[in-house]
Amino acid sequence: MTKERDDSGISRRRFLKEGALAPFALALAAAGGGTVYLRPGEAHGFVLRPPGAIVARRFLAACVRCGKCAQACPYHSIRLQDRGVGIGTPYIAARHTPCYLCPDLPCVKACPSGALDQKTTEVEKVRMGTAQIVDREGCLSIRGLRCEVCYRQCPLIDQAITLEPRHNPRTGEHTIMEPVVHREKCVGCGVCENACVLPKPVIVVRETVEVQRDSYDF
Amino acid sequence: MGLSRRDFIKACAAAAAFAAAGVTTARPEWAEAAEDGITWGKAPCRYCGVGCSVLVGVKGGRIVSTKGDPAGPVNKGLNCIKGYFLSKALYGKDRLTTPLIRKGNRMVEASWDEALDLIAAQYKKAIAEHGPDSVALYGSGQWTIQEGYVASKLMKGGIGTNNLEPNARLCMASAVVAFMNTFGSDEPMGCYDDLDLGDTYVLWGANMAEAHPVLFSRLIDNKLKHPKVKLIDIATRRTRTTKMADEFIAIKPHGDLAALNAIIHVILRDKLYDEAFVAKHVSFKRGKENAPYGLKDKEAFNETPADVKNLTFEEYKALMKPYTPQWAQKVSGIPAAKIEELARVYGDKSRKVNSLWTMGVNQHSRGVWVNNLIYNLHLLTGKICKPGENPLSLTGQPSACGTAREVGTFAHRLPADMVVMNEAHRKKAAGIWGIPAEKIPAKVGLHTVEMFRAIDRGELKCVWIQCTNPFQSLPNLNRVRKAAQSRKAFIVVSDIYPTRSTELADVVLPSASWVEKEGVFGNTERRTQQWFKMVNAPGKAREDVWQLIEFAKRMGHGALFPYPEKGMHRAIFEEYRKFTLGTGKDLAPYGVYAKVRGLRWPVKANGTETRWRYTEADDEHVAKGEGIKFYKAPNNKVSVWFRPYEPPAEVPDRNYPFWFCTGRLLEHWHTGTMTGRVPELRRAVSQATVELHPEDAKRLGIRNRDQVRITSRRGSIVLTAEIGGRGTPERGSVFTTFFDEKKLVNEICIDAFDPLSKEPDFKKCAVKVQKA
Amino acid sequence: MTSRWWLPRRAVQTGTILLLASPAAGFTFFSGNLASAELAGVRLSDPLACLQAVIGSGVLVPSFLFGALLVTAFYFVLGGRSFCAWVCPVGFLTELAEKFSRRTRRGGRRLPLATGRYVLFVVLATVAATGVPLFEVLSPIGIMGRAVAFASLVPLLVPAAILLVEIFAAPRVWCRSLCPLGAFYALIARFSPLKVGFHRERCTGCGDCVAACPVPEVLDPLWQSDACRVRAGACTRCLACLDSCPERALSVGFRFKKEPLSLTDEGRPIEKSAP
Amino acid sequence: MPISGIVVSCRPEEAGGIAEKIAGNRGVEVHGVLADGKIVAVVEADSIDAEVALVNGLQQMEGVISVQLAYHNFEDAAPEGAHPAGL
Repeated sequence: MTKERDDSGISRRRFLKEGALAPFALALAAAGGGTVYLRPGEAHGFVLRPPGAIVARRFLAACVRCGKCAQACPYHSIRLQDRGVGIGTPYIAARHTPCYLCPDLPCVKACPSGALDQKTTEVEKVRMGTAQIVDREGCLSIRGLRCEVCYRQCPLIDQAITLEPRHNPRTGEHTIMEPVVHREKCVGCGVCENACVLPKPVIVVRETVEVQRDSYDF
Repeated sequence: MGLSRRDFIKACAAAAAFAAAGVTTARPEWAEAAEDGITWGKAPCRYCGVGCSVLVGVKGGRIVSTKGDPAGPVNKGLNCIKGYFLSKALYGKDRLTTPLIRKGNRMVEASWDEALDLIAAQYKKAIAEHGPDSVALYGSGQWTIQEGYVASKLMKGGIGTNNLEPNARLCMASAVVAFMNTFGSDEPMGCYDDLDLGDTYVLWGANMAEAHPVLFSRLIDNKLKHPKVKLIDIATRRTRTTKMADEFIAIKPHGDLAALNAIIHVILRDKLYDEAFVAKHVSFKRGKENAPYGLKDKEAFNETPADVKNLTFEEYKALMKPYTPQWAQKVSGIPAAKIEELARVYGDKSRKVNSLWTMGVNQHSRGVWVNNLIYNLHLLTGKICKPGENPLSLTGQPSACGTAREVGTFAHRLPADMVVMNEAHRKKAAGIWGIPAEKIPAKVGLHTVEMFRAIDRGELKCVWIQCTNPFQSLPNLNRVRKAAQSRKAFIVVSDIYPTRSTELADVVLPSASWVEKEGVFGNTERRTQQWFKMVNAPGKAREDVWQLIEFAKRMGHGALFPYPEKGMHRAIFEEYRKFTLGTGKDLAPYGVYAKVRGLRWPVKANGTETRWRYTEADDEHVAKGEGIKFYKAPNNKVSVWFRPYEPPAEVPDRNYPFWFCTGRLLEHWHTGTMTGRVPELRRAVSQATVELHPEDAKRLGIRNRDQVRITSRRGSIVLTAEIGGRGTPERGSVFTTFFDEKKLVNEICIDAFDPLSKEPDFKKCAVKVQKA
Repeated sequence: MTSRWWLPRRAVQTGTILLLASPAAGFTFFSGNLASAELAGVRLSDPLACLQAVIGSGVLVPSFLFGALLVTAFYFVLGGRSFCAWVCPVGFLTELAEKFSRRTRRGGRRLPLATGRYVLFVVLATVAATGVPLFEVLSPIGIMGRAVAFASLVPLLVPAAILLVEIFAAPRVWCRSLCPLGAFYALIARFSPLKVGFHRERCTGCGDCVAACPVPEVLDPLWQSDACRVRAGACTRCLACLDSCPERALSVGFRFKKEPLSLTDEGRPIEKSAP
Repeated sequence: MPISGIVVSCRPEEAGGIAEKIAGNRGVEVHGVLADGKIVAVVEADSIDAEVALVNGLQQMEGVISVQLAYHNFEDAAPEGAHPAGL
C-alpha cells in the first residue's frame, strides 16, 4: 500500500541533519571541488605535452584523458595532470623524468583520439617545446666553468645544442664554452632541463616559437 | 674576487693579532680571508691531475662552499663541474665513521685499537710464517705526498718488503718507464704554459675535453686567439675533443704503434729531422723485443742494460726502413698520405708542435714503446724543452706525479727517481731514513696486477688498500674479486665511503679526506700544492698517515716516524724534501708551499719555480751557454729507441668480433666513490652506458637506450646503449666508462699488461655485443 | 528473495575496477580507462567522450569513432544505462554510499530525473562553443578511473564531494539527475531490446521493488497504466527490483516485437512513493 | 706599505663602543671584539711614521688600556696578483 511520508513534523534531529548538516556538506563538497579545479596548476601557461601533441587549445578538447600514453611510456615520463581544466591530460615533468624519445613513439601509438598526432613517426621532427637558457648569469658554462652537462646529455647533441667557444676575458687564458640551443632542431624532450646541475635548472623547455622566415639569409 | 697580496698580508696581520689576543680558533693557520662568517682557505682540487686551485669556505666546522681560486695559476678561478660540487663529495650520507671488522658475513663496529691490533697481529703472523714478502700495501695517486712517503718508509725501510704499489700503476706506469729510459728522470720537461704558447697540438688517444676539462678550455683559448693553432685528434673514438679539433684522424686500436713508426720513417726518409740536435743530444738504442703480454702468472720480463743494444743513427735509419706509410695504413687504418702529412707537421720548422697523451697511450700492452716513439718524434725534430714545444704526458690523479712518482710508491722505486735495484740509491735512502742500507730489499716487489694475482694464488697473506678501489678498477676483475671473496688473504681497506672494495674487506677503516687533513699533491706539470686541515673528519675517521704510523708502532717500527704531533705533516715533508735537493727535482721548504698556489719543481735557490726543464733559459741545473742539457740522462744524451710493431694481446675474432674500450667522462671521477655521492652529478649522469657506432647498432638491431649485453672471455655485463651521444667509437668498437659501481665493466677487461711498465691495457680486448 | 542478480552485478563492478588497475599491476591485456581503452586488442571508446573530442578539436580518428560506435551498440543491446548499474565505478560508489546513508538515516530530497538531458545539452553546447570538453574535465568517472590506474588521488575530492552531497542532501543526485553520460545512455536505452518485464498478475503491491530501485520513477507507469514492461530510459537494468520481488512479478529479457499488453488488470496502481 | 695586526685592550663593558670609535679611524679595520675586552684590528698606513702616529693615537683614546702590536709587515706591496714565486 501507499506509504505516505510524513513531512509535517520535522523533528529536531532531522532539522539538524537536513537544515545544518546539508549546507555544511555542500560547503565541504564545494571546497573539495574547488581544490581540484581552482588550484593553480600546470594548465596555466605552457605545459610540456608528450610527442606529437596537437596545438594546445585543440589538444585539451581532443584528449579524452584515458592515460593510455602514460601507460605506454617505458620510462614513466608521462604523467597526468591532477587539477584544473587540463585534469587527466598527459604532461611531462622534464625536471623529474624527461622524454627519452623512443624511436617507435609508443605514446603516440597508444593515443586513441588523435590528441597525439598519429602522423608523428620521426622523433627528430617532434616539437614538444624548445629548450631555452633562462638564466644566462646563472649558467655555469656561460660563467666559464666546464659544465656543459645539458649539451653532452642532449639526444641531438651538436644539432639541437651546440657549444660555441669564446675567449674568457676574466681569466684571459680560458674558453667559455656556451651551450646554444637551435630551435629548428630542438625537439623539446627536456633531457637538458632534467640534467642541469643547478638547483633551479637554467635551461628549461618552453613553448615552441615558430621560426619566422624571410628571405634575408645572413 | 681574488685575494690580493695586500688582503693576504692583512689576513696574516689579523691572524697574528687574534693569536696575540689568545684566540687561536678564530683565525686558523690555513685561513686567508673571511666574509659572512665563512673562512676561506686554499687547496688543490681533490679530483684529477690538472691540479686546479680552489678556495674552501668553512663555517661552523663544516665546508659550506668551494670556488675556483682566482689566484690559482692553472685555473684562474675556474673549475669543471666536479670541482664546482667538491664539498658535497665529503658529505655523502654513508661516510664511513668507525672501524669495522668482519665477523662472518657481517661487518661489526670496532675501536681503532681493536682494528689496528688485529691488522698488526695478522701482518706479524704472515711475516713470521711466510716472510715480509707475504704482505703488501696498495696505495694511491690520491694519497698525499706525506701519506705516500710514510707508506714507502714503512714498507721498504721498516717491514722490509717492496710490496708497495700505487693505483698509479694502472694509469701512469708506462709514462714513468718511458721518461726514465728516455730522459733518465721522471716527469715532463714542459708545463701547461706550452698549451698557451704552441701552435700545433697532436692528441694521441686523449679525450682532453672530458678528462682534463680546465686544461682543454685553456688549449682551446690558444686556438681562439691564434688562427694558426691547429689541433689534431688521433683516436679510436670520436669525442667532445674531436668536435673542437681541426682534424680527426681515426686510428685502429693498437694502430698508434704502427703509425708512429711510419711517421718516424717519413721524417728519416725526407730528412725532416734536426741534424744538429740529434748529433748533440741523442743516442740510439734497441731494446728487448718479442715481449710477452703478462697473461701468465709470474711471467718475468725485464729490459736490463745487457739487453739494450746501442745503435748508430745509420743503423737506426736502416731498422726504420720497413715501416713505410703504406704498411702502416694497413695496420693503423690511417691513410698513407695522412701519415706523410703528420710527419711534415712534426718536421715543419715553423711549427711549435706539442704531443699530448694520457691513457690511450699508457694503458697499452706496448705503452712504454708508444711513449718512446712519441719522444722519438720530438727528439728527432728537436721540438723539445722549448716554450710552446714539448711532449706532455697528462696525468689522471691529483698526485700521481707528486706521490706515486716523485715519492716513488711503486714496487721498484725510492723517492726522487731512485730505484731499489740500485745499491747507491738504497744507501742514500737508508741514510735519510736512519736505517742500515741492508734493511731495504733490492728485490723488486709485486706490481699491481701480480699483487692481486698473488692473492688468488694464496701467496700474499695480507693486503692493506688505502685511498683506492681496486675491486672495481682492476682488469679481469672476476678473478681478483673471487680470490677476495674466498678470503684467501686478509684484506684491509681504508676509505671514506663503502665501495666495491670495502665490501670484500676483513677490516674497513674510515679515512679522513682532502681538507679533513693536511697534505700536499703534485700535479701533471710538476706543481707541488699544499693545503692545511680545515675541518674535522666525521666520527672516528682518521687520516691515512695516522693509520699507517699507528700500525707501524704496533709492528715495532714506531721509531721510524719520530714526528711531533703538531707539525707532523711539515716534518714528514721536510724529511722527504732531503731526497730531492740537488737532484733536479728540488722542492721548496714547506713554509713556502703553505703560502703559494704551488710551485713547479725544480725550485731554484732563489725560491722560484722552473717551467721548462733541461734548458738554460729556465732550469738552474743547466749552466748558461749550455743551451739544452739532458743532465739526468747518461752522458747527457737521451735515448731514441727503436720500438718495432708487435700485435695486441687479444684481437677481435669470429666469436668476439668487437674491440672493447673503457674510459672516463667529465661528470664522474674514477670509480665514482666521491662523485657518486654528489646528487647533482648523479642527476647529470646516473649510469654507465655503452657507446656503439650507429652502423654497428643498426646491424645488431640495437636502438638508443636498449639494453645491450657485452661479453668477453672473462665476463659479461648488461649496459644501456648510447648511440650518437657524447662519444662515437669507430666501426667495430664499443666504449664504456668505469665510474658506475653497479656495473663492474672491468670484469670484461683483459689483464694483459705492458711488459716494461706492467700497466694493464684497459683500452683493448675482444668482446661480443648482443641485444639483451 | 527470488533471484540473485546482485551477485553478478557486483562481480562486474568489481571486475571493472580490477581491470582499470591491471596495467599498474603489470598486465597488458587492458589499457586506458572508461573514456577510452584497449581490451584484448580491441579499441573501445566512451561515445560521449568521443563526441566531445570530435566536436571540440575537429580531429576525427576513424578507429576512435568505430570504438565509440561499438560501445554504443553494446549498451544499446544491453539496455543503455546498464553501464551505470554494472560498469560505472561512480555508480558503484554512490550505491554503496546510499546503502550507508540508509542505514544511518532515511530520506533526503530526490531531484527529478529529467535534468540529466539538460546537463548533456550544456556539455555539448559548451564544447561546441568553447572547445572545453566540460564533462571530461569534471567527470568523476574519469577521475576514479585515473585514481585506480595512476594513484592520482587529489582529484578524488570530486567524487568525495558528490558523496557528501548525496549522503547529506540529495540521495543519488549525481547518477539520477546530473550525469550527462547517464543521460546519454538513457536516450538510447529507450529503444533498447533488453527490458524489465512486469507480470501484473503476480504483483501483490508490496512496494519492495520501489524501495529497491535507484530510479523508482521508472516503475510508476506500471501502476498508472497497463504497461507490462519498464520503458523509461532511466532504468539502469540493475535488476534490484527482480531480486526484491517475493512474487517474481518482474523479469528481464529481450523483447523485440511489440508485445501484447497484459489485459488481466489484477494489480493495483501504486501511488508515487516519493515526491 | 706597512700593515700591522694589533690588540687593543680595554674594559670589557666599554669594548663595543671603543671598537666603533677605533673603526672610525682611516686605515683601521676591526676584525673582532673579544669577551675579555680585547679588540683585534688591522692597521694600514702610507708610511711607518703615519702608522706609528695612528697607533699612538689609539693609545691615547679614552678607555683604552693598552695597544699591543702582534704583527708587522713593512715590505713593499707586491703588484696585485703577483705571487712570491715570481710567475
